[in-house]
Amino acid sequence: MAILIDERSRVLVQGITGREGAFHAARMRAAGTNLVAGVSPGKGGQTVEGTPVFDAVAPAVAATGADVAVLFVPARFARDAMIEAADAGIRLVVCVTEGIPVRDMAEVTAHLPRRGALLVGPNGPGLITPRRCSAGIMPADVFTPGAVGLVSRSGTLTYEVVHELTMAGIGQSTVVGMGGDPIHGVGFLECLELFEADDETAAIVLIGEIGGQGEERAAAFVREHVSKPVVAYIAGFGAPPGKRMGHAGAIVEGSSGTAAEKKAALEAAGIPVAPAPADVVPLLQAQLERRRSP
Amino acid sequence: MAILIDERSRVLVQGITGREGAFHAARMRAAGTNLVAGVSPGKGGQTVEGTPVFDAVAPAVAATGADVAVLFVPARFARDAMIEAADAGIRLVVCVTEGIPVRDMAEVTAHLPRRGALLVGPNGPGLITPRRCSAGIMPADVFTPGAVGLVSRSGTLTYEVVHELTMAGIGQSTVVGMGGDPIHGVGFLECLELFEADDETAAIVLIGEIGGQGEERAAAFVREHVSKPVVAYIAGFGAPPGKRMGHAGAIVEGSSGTAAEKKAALEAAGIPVAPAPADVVPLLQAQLERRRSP
Amino acid sequence: MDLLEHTGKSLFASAGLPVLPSRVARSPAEAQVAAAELRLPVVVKAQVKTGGRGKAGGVRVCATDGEAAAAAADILGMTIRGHAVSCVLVEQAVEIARELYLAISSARTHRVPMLIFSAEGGVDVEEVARRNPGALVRTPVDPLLGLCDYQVRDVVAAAGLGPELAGPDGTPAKQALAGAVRALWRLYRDSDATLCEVNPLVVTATGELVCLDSKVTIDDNALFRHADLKAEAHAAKEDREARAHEAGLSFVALDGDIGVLGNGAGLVMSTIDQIAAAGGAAADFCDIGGGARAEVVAAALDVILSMEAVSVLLVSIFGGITRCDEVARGLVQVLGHAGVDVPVVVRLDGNAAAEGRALLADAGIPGLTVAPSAGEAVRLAVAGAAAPAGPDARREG
Amino acid sequence: MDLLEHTGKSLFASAGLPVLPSRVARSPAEAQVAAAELRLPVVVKAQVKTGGRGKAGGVRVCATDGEAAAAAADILGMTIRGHAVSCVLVEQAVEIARELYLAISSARTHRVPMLIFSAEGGVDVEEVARRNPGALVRTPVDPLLGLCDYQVRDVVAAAGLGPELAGPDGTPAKQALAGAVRALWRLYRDSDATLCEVNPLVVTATGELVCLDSKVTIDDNALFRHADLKAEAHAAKEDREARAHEAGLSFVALDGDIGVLGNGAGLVMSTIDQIAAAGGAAADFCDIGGGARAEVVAAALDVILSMEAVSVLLVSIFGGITRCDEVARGLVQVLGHAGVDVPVVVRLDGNAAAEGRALLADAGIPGLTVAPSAGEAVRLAVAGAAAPAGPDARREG
Repeated sequence: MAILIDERSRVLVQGITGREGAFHAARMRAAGTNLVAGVSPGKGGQTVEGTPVFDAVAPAVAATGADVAVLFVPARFARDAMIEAADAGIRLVVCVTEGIPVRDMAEVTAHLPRRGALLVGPNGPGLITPRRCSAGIMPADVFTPGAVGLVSRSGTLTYEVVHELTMAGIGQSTVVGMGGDPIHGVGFLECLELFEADDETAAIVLIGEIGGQGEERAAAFVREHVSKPVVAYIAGFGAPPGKRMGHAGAIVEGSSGTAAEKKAALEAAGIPVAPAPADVVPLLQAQLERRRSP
Repeated sequence: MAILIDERSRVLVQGITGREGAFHAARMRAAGTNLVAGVSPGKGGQTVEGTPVFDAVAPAVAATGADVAVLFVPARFARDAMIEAADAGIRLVVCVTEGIPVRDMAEVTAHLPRRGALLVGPNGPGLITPRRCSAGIMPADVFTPGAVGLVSRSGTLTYEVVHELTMAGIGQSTVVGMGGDPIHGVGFLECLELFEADDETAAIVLIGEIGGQGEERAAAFVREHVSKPVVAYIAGFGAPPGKRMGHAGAIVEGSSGTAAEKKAALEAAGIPVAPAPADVVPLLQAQLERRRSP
Repeated sequence: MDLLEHTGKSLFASAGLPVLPSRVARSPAEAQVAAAELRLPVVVKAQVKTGGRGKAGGVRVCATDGEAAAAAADILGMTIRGHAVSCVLVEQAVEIARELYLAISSARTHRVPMLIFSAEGGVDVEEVARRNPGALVRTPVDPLLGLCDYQVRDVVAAAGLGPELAGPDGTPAKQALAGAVRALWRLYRDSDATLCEVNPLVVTATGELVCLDSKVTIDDNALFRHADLKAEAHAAKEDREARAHEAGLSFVALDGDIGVLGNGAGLVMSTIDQIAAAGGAAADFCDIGGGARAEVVAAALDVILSMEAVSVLLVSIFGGITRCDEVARGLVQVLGHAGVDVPVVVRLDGNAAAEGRALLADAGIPGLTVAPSAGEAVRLAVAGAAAPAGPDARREG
Repeated sequence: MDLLEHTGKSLFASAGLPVLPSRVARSPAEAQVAAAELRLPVVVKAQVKTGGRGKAGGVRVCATDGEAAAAAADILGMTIRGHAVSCVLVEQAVEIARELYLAISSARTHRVPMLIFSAEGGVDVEEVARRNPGALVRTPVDPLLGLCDYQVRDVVAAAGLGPELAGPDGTPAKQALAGAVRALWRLYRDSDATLCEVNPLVVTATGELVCLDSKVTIDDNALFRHADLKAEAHAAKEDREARAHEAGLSFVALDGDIGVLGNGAGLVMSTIDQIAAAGGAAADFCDIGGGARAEVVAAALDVILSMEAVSVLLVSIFGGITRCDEVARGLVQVLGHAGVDVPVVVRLDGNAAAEGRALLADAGIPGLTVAPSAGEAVRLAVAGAAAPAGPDARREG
């Protein structure tokens, strides 16, 4: 049944009357998403291409049963919008916004579990279960339904890898872009656990990059808890220490968080690491092959 | 196995070098409690009647495996002490302190669930599982082991009712004094649920008083979820509206929270309400009798 | 602790909430000076900690300073619902275009502060909830997060203030309302309030937002954080309650004639209930607390016996932490001396009850009876109150 | 954004943290005046956003104002680890009795700020953790609760300051330390810092607690809340980075000769890695972000081509949100004009890739090659960089 979202998800867009919000709401609907509501303070009562707009999240949830919220809200208002969604009973909050202050994200990630809400993002493309639901800004036409679960810290690298998978006839169950910020919601561990438990997922791809210890912890988790084949790709071998490489979280601090360390940790856990994005495909095929003929 | 505490509970006393703390630590130990540690900032390394004293809760938990903390800490320091206990991994925090500011309690009761900690109190006598563990200030010699679970908003009324039970040969599984403050930890509902699930508890006594809606909600809960016989006593029929009767939470606000309302709600749920504390015994005996001979 | 309107309003002003220029006056002359200093007309308002002052004639609009003096003369010295008026607030009057309601209150069932707003002020909030739910906002404020912007937006949306509505300085009324909600929350939190109510919060004919009244209750338990309000707290207590509080007692005066003293709020309430069930009436609620010493018992007796209505005293102790012998010592200390002419019924059970009973027997206090049980003690006390007070009656009791 | 020591210290002072009297000087003359105004001796310190200034000779103790001028003359104009020294801090000197370490830092793995204290200052915290764990406190600060008193007590206990230790004003050093920890937390939170470090925090010979150095990093994303720090943020950026930032680009200069431009941080990092794997070296990291318009592409080219080392340009786009035809338009806009003399390799895939490739083919830009895949693009760029730059090499590439 894929992970986190599927055709039963009832999606709400916060900031739907904005340029970005309206654009991506239309794209999500086109990608098969059950888009039930929009929220824009002061615009309640309007509709955007048939989707009813509400002044606030709580009345939108009450009226439409929305359980997933996708935010297209400027960075300085994102904290409030995420808290509003969680307080209104939204189960999964997806935030694509880049540049949210660290303090705001610390408060949000401390608060959301109190309401039982999960977060995907911020500073990422959201997530997609191909043809069934897209919650975010992933280009749906690159994706195709199938049995590979993918979780990634990078948007474009995800599209690139998925493009290769699709070209090779390998479809995806759910693809999660966890976002490039140091403080984020759902990460490698949560997705690995969900993919491992998901009947529709047969293999898993991790896309990592420099910074933090997420890949190392993912490697340890795979060793202990994951029976399905896992393949990885890591970016940032050439990144100089102390420089943020585009993503706020993509930084080698001191000698910690390097791509080489991550690669070593993954390989030590038996996870092959592709030298280039396109190499994920043969590695994955080899892994699946090996499983099929023991 | 009683509820919340038993002989396996490892109890720590915060404020053990104070007058109150030392006195009640000794009484708890005499009541069969496995008292493993004390905490008093600046007094680490001392012992109080053989109990090791630590500067802070975290090292005490690390060294002794304490899982229950009983606080003897002045009201203005109670917020910090409860948070410290929960942050250190204490499972059950018992606070007898009276007069803690409402804002502090709002913060504490919002925070403790984030650490998975339960609170008993404040402004109450704590709880006791007779002969096995006493976490608080209940006079242990009034209690005797048995099969009646009791939860109460009043300390002395509890002793009075338990005294009658004990005199009548009816022992207690666990007795919980939830405290007289409007914002408190474990209440009627939590105890009812635990008593219902507890093999050692055969019947339940509720002792309520004016103020709030706890008794009304307890009545509704009993109707839905409790199969064991329940008997109640309510104090405060003669309390004038708008006056706090000793406990911060014991106040009839407008026409809400009266004893008459609570009695009606309990009786409507099939729970007999005793006219005086001593009458709890015959009511309980009648209930148990009826169950025995259907 | 409830604050008077003018104290609440000075807190409002410090917190950035819009209030009108005003002066406190304790005499007609002061009221006249105040009115002359303000822009006329003014409103003269009784400062009492109770509602209903308008109906009682405690609020008057005055067109001249002379009228203000006359109004103050009338109002000062009034007693409204039992509260003597010792000062008035002289406040500049405004023309009201709309009345709103705004409050933050500690909500017991939610364990958190509740923000309440109604686009219809001056009426019952429950009624608005029924009749026009869109005009009402009731939203809990998370104690760890504080007030969130989305909650402020909910209030502003419910208010339905048009974008054209703006004060003389050009501040849109919507924005002023958002600011007021935030300011009220800060005040509530920073002053450890359990209630901050603005009723009515008005939009004036010129588009300004103004707090016309203030009702603020401060958490007594938090006064250690508010040295500035502590003095007021002390002044606010009535004399007998202040004495009781000083001695560490919980004390509430009631209407009957049986003085009641016990340990534990529940036990004392229960005793009062049993007195009523037996046909009597308690004169007070007095809880000496857990582990009280002889001096506290003596202080409690002192307070109770100072009430003229008391015709019999019932002492009911169940010793848990409290030692019954300590209580007995306190009883002997006060009752052993002259001047106590009411019969006393004592019930001692629990911790050191035997020792306590022995002490009382040894003291041989005339008019003091030791009852064998709580129920019997109540019966004796009610009988004693009903009987004419006299040496014989006492001994029989 | 890292702050210079003196800016951090003025924040410290406003937050109530103890700092020594000091003056900023931008010339030897200013340093002399500053030293004369302060109590001698003074310390003259290079103001640079890097460590190791002591070893580099950037810190000097001066007994007279003349010495201070001479020290400033030496230090101003130094370059320490690539950072030019444009000002010095002249600060009153103190006699140090003990050195401590205190910091609050955003701890990624905990998603919350981490309070770090070591009773041994000036040394590596990890080493203290191994050698003397009792001297080290590392405790996460809950973002919703804030710093708790028990955490402050942990720090004070670890410091092991005797009760006899007190400053000239009688403030016990323990109490001063507790105050400093609370003040540092308030500063961290209120200024949206991601790092507030005091190393060393010293106890002076007279028992006073003083912050001898300051290291403060402010969250760039939160600068909208800190108008006062915004100007500094702007001044702090190097010229090229500032231009890139202004245009909405993420840009980092690297050591190689292959200019890289792509959409998405991961994709660009991946491209750089693949260049290295193929034996080349990237000259930069440049991410035009998602959905970039032609103008942004043009601005990015502008920045990259201004770097002298660039001998070939590799553009790698995978169009998700980004439209490849928009990127192609930007390329044509800049490269279609004169003055660009490096070969360019372009890879376009995904959203509107065919349209983009067609646009490039139509433009017929000399020296521009469209590669059929990402891997091939990297191969071509590395080959192009290795080959001598010339018209023939370009056409072959």
